[in-house]
Amino acid sequence: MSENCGTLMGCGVEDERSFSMDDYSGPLARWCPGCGDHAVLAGVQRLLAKEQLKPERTVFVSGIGCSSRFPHYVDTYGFHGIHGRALPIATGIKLARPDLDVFAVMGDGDCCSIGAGHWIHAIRYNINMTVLLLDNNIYGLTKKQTSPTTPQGFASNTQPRGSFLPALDPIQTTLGVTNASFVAQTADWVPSHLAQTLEAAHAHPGFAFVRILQRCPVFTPTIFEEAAMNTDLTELLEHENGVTDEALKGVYPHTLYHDPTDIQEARRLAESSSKVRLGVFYADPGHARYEELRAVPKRTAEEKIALLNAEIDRYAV
Amino acid sequence: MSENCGTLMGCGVEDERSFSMDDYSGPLARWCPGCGDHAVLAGVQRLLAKEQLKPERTVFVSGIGCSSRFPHYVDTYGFHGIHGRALPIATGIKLARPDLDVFAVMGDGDCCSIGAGHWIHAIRYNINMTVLLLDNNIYGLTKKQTSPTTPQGFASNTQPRGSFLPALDPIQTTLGVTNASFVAQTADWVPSHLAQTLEAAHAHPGFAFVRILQRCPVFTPTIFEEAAMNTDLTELLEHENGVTDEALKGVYPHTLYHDPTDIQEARRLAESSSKVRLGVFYADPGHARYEELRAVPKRTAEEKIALLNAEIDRYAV
Amino acid sequence: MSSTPPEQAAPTLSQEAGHSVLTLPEHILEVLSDSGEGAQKCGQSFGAVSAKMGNGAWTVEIIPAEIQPPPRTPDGASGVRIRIGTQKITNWGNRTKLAIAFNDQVLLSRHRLNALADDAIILLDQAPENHDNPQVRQEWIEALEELSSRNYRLIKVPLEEECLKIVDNPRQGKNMFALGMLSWVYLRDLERVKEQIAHQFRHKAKAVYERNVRLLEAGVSWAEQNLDFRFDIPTTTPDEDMVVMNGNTALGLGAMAAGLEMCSMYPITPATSVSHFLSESFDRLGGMVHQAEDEIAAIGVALGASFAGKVAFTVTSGPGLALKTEFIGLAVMTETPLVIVDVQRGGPSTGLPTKVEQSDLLAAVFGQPGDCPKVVLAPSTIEECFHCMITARRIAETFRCVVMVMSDANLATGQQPFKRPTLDPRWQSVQPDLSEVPVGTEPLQWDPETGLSPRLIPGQPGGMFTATGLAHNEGSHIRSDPENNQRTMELRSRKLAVLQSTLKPPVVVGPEHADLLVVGWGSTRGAIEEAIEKGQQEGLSVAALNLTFLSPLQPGLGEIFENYKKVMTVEINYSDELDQPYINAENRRRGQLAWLLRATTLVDVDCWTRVFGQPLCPGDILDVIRGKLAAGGQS
Amino acid sequence: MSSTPPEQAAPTLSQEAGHSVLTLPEHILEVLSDSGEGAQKCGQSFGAVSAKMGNGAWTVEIIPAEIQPPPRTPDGASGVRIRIGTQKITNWGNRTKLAIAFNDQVLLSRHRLNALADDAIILLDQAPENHDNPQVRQEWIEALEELSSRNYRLIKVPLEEECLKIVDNPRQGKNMFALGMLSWVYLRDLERVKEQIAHQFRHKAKAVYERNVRLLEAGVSWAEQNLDFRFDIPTTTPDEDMVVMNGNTALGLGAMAAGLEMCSMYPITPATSVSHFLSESFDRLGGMVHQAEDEIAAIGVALGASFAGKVAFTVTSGPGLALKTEFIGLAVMTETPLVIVDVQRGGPSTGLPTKVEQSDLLAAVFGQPGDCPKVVLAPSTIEECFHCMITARRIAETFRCVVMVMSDANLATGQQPFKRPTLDPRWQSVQPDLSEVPVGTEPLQWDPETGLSPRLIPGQPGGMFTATGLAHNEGSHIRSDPENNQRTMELRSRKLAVLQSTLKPPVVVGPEHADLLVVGWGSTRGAIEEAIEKGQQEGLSVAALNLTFLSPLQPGLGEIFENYKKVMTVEINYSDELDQPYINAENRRRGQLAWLLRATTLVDVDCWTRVFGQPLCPGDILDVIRGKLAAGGQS
Ligand SMILES: Cc1ncc(C[n+]2csc(CCOP(=O)(O)OP(=O)(O)O)c2C)c(N)n1
Ligand SMILES: Cc1ncc(C[n+]2csc(CCOP(=O)(O)OP(=O)(O)O)c2C)c(N)n1
Ligand code: SF4
Ligand code: SF4
Ligand SMILES: [Mg+2]
Ligand SMILES: [Mg+2]
Repeated sequence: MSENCGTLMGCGVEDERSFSMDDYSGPLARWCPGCGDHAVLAGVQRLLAKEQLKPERTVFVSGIGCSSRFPHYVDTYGFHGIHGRALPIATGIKLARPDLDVFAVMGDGDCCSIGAGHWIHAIRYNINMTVLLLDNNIYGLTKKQTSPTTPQGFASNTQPRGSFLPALDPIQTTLGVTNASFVAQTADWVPSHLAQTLEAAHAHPGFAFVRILQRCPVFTPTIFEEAAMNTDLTELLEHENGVTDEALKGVYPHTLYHDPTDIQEARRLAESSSKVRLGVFYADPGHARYEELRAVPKRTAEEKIALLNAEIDRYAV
Repeated sequence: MSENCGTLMGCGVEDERSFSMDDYSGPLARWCPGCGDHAVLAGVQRLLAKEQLKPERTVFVSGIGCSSRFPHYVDTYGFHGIHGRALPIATGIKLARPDLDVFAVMGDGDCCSIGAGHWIHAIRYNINMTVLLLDNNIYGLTKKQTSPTTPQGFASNTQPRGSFLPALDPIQTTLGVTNASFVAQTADWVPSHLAQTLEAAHAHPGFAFVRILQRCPVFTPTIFEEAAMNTDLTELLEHENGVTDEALKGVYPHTLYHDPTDIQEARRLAESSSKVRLGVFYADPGHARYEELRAVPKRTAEEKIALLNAEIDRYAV
Repeated sequence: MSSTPPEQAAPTLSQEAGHSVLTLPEHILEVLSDSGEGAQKCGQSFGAVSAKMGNGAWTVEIIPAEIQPPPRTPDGASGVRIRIGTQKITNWGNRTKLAIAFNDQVLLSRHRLNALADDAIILLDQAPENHDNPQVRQEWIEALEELSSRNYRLIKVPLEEECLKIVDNPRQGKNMFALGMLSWVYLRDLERVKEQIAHQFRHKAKAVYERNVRLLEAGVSWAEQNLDFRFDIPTTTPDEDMVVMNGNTALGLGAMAAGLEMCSMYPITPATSVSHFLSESFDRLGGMVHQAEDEIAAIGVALGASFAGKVAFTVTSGPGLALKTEFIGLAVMTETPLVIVDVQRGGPSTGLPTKVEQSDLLAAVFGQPGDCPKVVLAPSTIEECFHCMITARRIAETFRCVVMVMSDANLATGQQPFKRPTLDPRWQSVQPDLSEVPVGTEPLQWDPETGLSPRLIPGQPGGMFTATGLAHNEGSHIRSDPENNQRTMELRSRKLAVLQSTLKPPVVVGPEHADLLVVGWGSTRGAIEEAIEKGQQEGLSVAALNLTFLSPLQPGLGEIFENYKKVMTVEINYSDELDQPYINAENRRRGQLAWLLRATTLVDVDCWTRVFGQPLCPGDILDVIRGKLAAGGQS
Repeated sequence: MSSTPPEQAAPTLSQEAGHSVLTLPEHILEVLSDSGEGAQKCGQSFGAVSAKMGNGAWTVEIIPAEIQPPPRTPDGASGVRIRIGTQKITNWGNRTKLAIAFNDQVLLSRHRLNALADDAIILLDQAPENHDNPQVRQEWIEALEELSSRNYRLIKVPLEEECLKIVDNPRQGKNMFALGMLSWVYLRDLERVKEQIAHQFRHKAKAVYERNVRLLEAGVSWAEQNLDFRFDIPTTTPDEDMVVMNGNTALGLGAMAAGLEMCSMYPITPATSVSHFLSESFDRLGGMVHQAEDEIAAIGVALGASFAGKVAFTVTSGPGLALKTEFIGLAVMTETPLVIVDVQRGGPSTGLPTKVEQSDLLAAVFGQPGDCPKVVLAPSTIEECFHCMITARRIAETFRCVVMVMSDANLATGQQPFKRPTLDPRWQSVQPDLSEVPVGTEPLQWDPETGLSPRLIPGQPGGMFTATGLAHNEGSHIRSDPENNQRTMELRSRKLAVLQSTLKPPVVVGPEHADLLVVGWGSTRGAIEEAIEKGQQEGLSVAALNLTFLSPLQPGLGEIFENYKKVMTVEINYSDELDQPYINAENRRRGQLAWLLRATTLVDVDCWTRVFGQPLCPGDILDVIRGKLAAGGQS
């Protein structure tokens, strides 16, 4: 959530513009037909319109990968960075300009493999931003190499006889990091759930981590096929402080009441794996936020000079 | 645990040597007087002697930091690497030579800050090695900067008005990573517990992660003072498959029965923080081990040439 | 490794079954489609068959930036250029003489890049002309208008229509139909083509093979009935066994032939396919591809494996090389043998990931903080991609050093036939000897003259030591005194001079004395040598030199340069040009090899470089040579 | 920024209160102790007082490799060298004339390094001579034996004994006693010394201050009663306000004066203390030190902050610079202003973390894969450490580029008085203007001549764009066509030529024509200029040139070099020497600046370099100059 306009360097005037989803559309997205990234983009544009976020005060940051093309397709500010480093860049933007509304978009290789160190630390910093992991269980852009979230046994170009290890669970890993404050899971093929999860994440004051199960029809067409087709395989986490969609409950037969402030239970739910669980695993707005703790006074050049002169005096001969 | 001599490139002859602790001593350790690293070194040398590990088949790998000088002080093979990268080097050694017994020694900055990505992934690979985190809650070698495990509020040279964030809990973080197989905590000031924990870790087939609370009298003299002095602040985790020292139970009034195969309970225990808990939080030898899954046949040069010729034939014109 | 460009013999015309057959020493053709329509498979099959029949060949993939770019977009063009000749072909040539395009838009992309000869024959699927979608019809009209600016001979082909007679989805048929057309036009041996198809679909049901053969044959007969031209590029039966593959496959095979036992990598275009290839076969040979969590871990694992007695390698490209910088320093400092393959792509930063560039040279030689002497070499042909791995492994082990192999995207995906290597067990690394060493054996027992020292390997009783990146003495004990630091840097540096003393001066192609010497490195070799050969035929006084070793440089360069009035490099990297605003001889930023040569030889080495993301064309180089020679005396 | 080395005036002798007082233009002294005994505090206080009294001064810390090395070991020596003079002092000089050593072993370390003048006066604590531990007594005997190889004047001092009269733990008293002795020997103003002590202990109880003053006074009176020599280094009251600090403090102050608002870093010696200093004060000025999880994140956060409208900087050393390589490329490619301070240390790899080297120059200029034009500059004095940050910030912002500031361990910890900077609000960065931009404003609206373009900052309505490291056009839209790639590389490169066109040729110190020109960069300047001035006094035909800009190089170098028969660089990095086995002019690896100059000017620039982990001594440079000039005609 951002404090729009006015706080740090804003205009101070009431903004009379209103924005439709189209106002947030950049050039035509160049993902493959059927790619789940399209659905996520639509969900995000819907959120932007719903919340009427000012395009000029919103920044999308990404790394490298199919998913990391995301910023190019949203008509806000954006930084399409380097592989694995979306979170440091986003951190820098938010530390410099707490008035901006920052989104980070990453792929599973990007976030969980090369970016794993930054991921762990960004969870801990708990800086207020909305963080989307577009998890297609594969390296898309480089054409089908095993990622940490690739299911064990799934064949790729680097592990052609099947992935050796059990897949890393990003939800469980996030929940293990001290100061984690918001952890949710949704899927590209459930637009309303996606939308509500994005809303909840964006409303959360802190590092809101959303893992989005994302279909890649080119390289992992089989992985989410069943889950997307057979509603019986999904379990929705339901709670007044979570994501609760009455309409969806008609579609998905399995719903589980889960209090997202219970981190122990969240970890337990992340562990057991008979169903794909969608919803908010954990959310607690009470965690320490680094950018808040680091707020600094605004100084004019003259004030700075005065303070600096005093500083230099300490070294006077 | 290593399969000594004979398997891959070994001698095949019964080894008649026997080793004392002294046989594992390198040059005089150059840590500060009172540094907890000395105690860890002694504990490790005791383990080596107890298990009669062959010095030439044992390798200590480290990054950079006070703690990372460790390999220089053990008379085995060693690799004193670069900051944060002990685990990739150790992984390479073990993948190339599963017959070697590999130890990795890291500091808290080394492992949990710059090395965090490798740490997460090494836990997941679950390669058979003994991994020691010498956690003094500070950057020692570079002279007192905040580390991820520095307690909130503790002043350092880079955060002179106190560390901003709650300390990262390495036990909890490790327990969150899929395929974690052994997680324990001990302290430099409880030699017998340290020794038994090291033994259990070394005996474990997989990535055995031991966080050792380590006193740095120079930069964090106060942090472990209370815990080291007042036995009331410690709780020992006790179990037949864990570390159980009857003698220690006389010294430490609080003991908790904990089954280390119960990961949910392990996570719960890692979370609550009224006492310093020492013992095995989690141990399960049943996890997939990357180096085992990757075992390759041994080939002579001639066999290789034959196979390679067949390969090249595919490209024949 | 010298190349003989196809002779510019006059074409001859003959008559066969009512069709004129033009006999030519070489031809360049392209197959262009939307991504996913299989133009690359078609082209690569054509290239392979041509090579098997005894043509020289060189294929270059045309790769779109996206995985599945939208159909019918110039940016999305996917395809292949194939150049075949009677003699050996060493580069992609100048402009395409014949193109088959599956739609008007992909054709436009090549037209706009000026990739097609003015008189090119173009076979274009006519389906869009009468498409249901009016926008498509409109685009077709505009495209044809745009194309009419050239003298192309444009022939409409009912590609989709004909395919639909055999398959339901023409996207999976056009490429085989096209292959049939090409086979007829170029007089290919149809049996070989069918063998090739059989090989390609060997893992598929027989019906798949048969359907593809039907498509092929339909293409042949359509061409026979409708086209009035054929090209005969006479083949010569090679007098030795040949293989055909791309550079990344050759690197992978070379690695196995060299006895390398671990490839530790992180995926990055255009290097990844080396590991794809190895992942299929390496473990059967007792090797291993390890995909690490990132590039830093990838080189770290390789270093660990090398320390433990293997010689491991890692394969990467620009951004990955950047991340490995710190570990390269550690390998140099600990004198752990390590081979690093950099398949260069367009930079800086993420740049042009699928395109060719030669811009990592100075980063390879100088990129690490501190003094990091290491060996840098560059293969210049697909064949050298194979052999350089053997050289690299041997140098790394003998000199206990880092060897960087600089390939590039042009070699990576280009296919070329070459002499089948005769494998030699001596190329394989020797299994480390784990026998006991005498007390007092030091891990860095440097020869004071050469800086060389034998490795101690974990497992060797008596040899226990700790490798370290801190300054250290022969015992690998940490030392910070001035003399030790000076001496150990000397010894690490000395190894390069020792290696250099074993190298031969590079061999000039062309006259020993001339007005101009064109120096290059890596994949531009074929184009440069073809250009100077053409130049010589024009009477230009020019020679060419390709450098395999970039660090240390081969001996004798200064003497060689003295024999030429002017020396210049031709490279695929960036340099300022003197006619640009603000640029002058003093502040000009030069080609990377030019820098190295100037500093080393103090000769005023000029450069001509382009960062077009494409291989250089011999014709463009020839223009540069003409210009440089015309510029007269002032050098 | 030119320096005037102290004149070699003849010493004069006077008599004061029964002690001979030798008046000298300058003197070099050292205080040496075990780690933790406070020799550095003593020395730094002495240096500060000397500067305040109006002496020129230069202090260099002697830092052991370990945090708390064992006491009484040569490796564990901790201390400081102070050189004071009547005039400005620009370097640590040659050898020490007077040393106070708290034990025999720390003294040995300096003796072994040949750091002490043959006739040095040595004040040595005599406590070990009669120590309880026989091993200590034995070591004392052996040490004195070893020291006797020189003509030192060794004076035993009851340092510990005297201190024990005042404090229980002499480890916390000897340094103040020593300060007292030095104050007497060098005729320091005792009131000022006490003020300095008061400042130092301002956060401590009054009793602490008083105890230290008692120790100080005890030192003074012991010296008065027992020593027969005093040195007067005449002071001159500076005609302007002066400050004294070390280079890392100056960098930090400079950063604040420049209006930089974020220092994003990861700890690494010897750079970290910049951030220690800033952590104390920066946030009061509205700035922030962010300690990131690693070096990659550190530069990433800085880049993000710069993108968002700040100009941020990061500070690091060799291994950290290596890790930042990839992000440097992204900053160059996205044209995001960024300042990177590299406080160089000994390499390669972890190398010599606390020692000085100048070995990152080529890595800074050429270290990134792809073509990465960026600005590289180097301060050569503590004062320049301050001012270069202002220059760096301004260039980074004006040119939307990366500016690398190359300091080193010598500047980092060295203290020197210099003119107090008069702060200028215009040095501060202007707060970004977030007003709306017209539709169609491009994020990279390059001036076609200069390549410059104004920044768009998040928050500006109408300016929305996505920065990218992929090849892109002025709209920052991904483009892979050849022309765009060539043109955008051109424009990024052009900025360096434009900057170069605004630079002045560097100014030679010494004759405009001579037999030899010695070129250097960074912290060696003082030593080089002192050496050539001494050389001129000897009648040698030699001049010196210091280069502030390394990329782009300042104009006019070629013309300058023409005026000298020989040109050579003097650097603290590695080069082969021609008299070593296997080394010849062709394969010789040269000093890093020498490389740059040779490639640029084609002048046969020779080099003399050492990697001793120490600052260079003017005397050694003078020897080299003599040798080079004696070598006669052959250049
Ligand atoms: C430093 C670096 N390493 C590797 C690459 C190559 N690379 C580009 S994207 C990618 C992974 C893509 O997978 P993921 O992050 O899961 O994103 P997706 O494409 O699946 O959305 C890799 C390895 C790179 N560009 N930079
Ligand atoms: C790439 C790199 N970054 C930073 C450093 C500087 N450095 C050396 S040790 C260290 C941290 C030491 O702390 P820790 O890992 O906790 O080990 P300790 O000294 O406390 O045992 C740092 C930042 C380095 N050597 N290399
Ligand atoms: S390859 Fe997969 S992830 Fe990438 S754009 Fe295509 S469908 Fe999406
Ligand atoms: S600084 Fe601390 S961690 Fe380092 S050696 Fe000294 S006591 Fe141990
Ligand atoms: Mg992915
Ligand atoms: Mg630590």
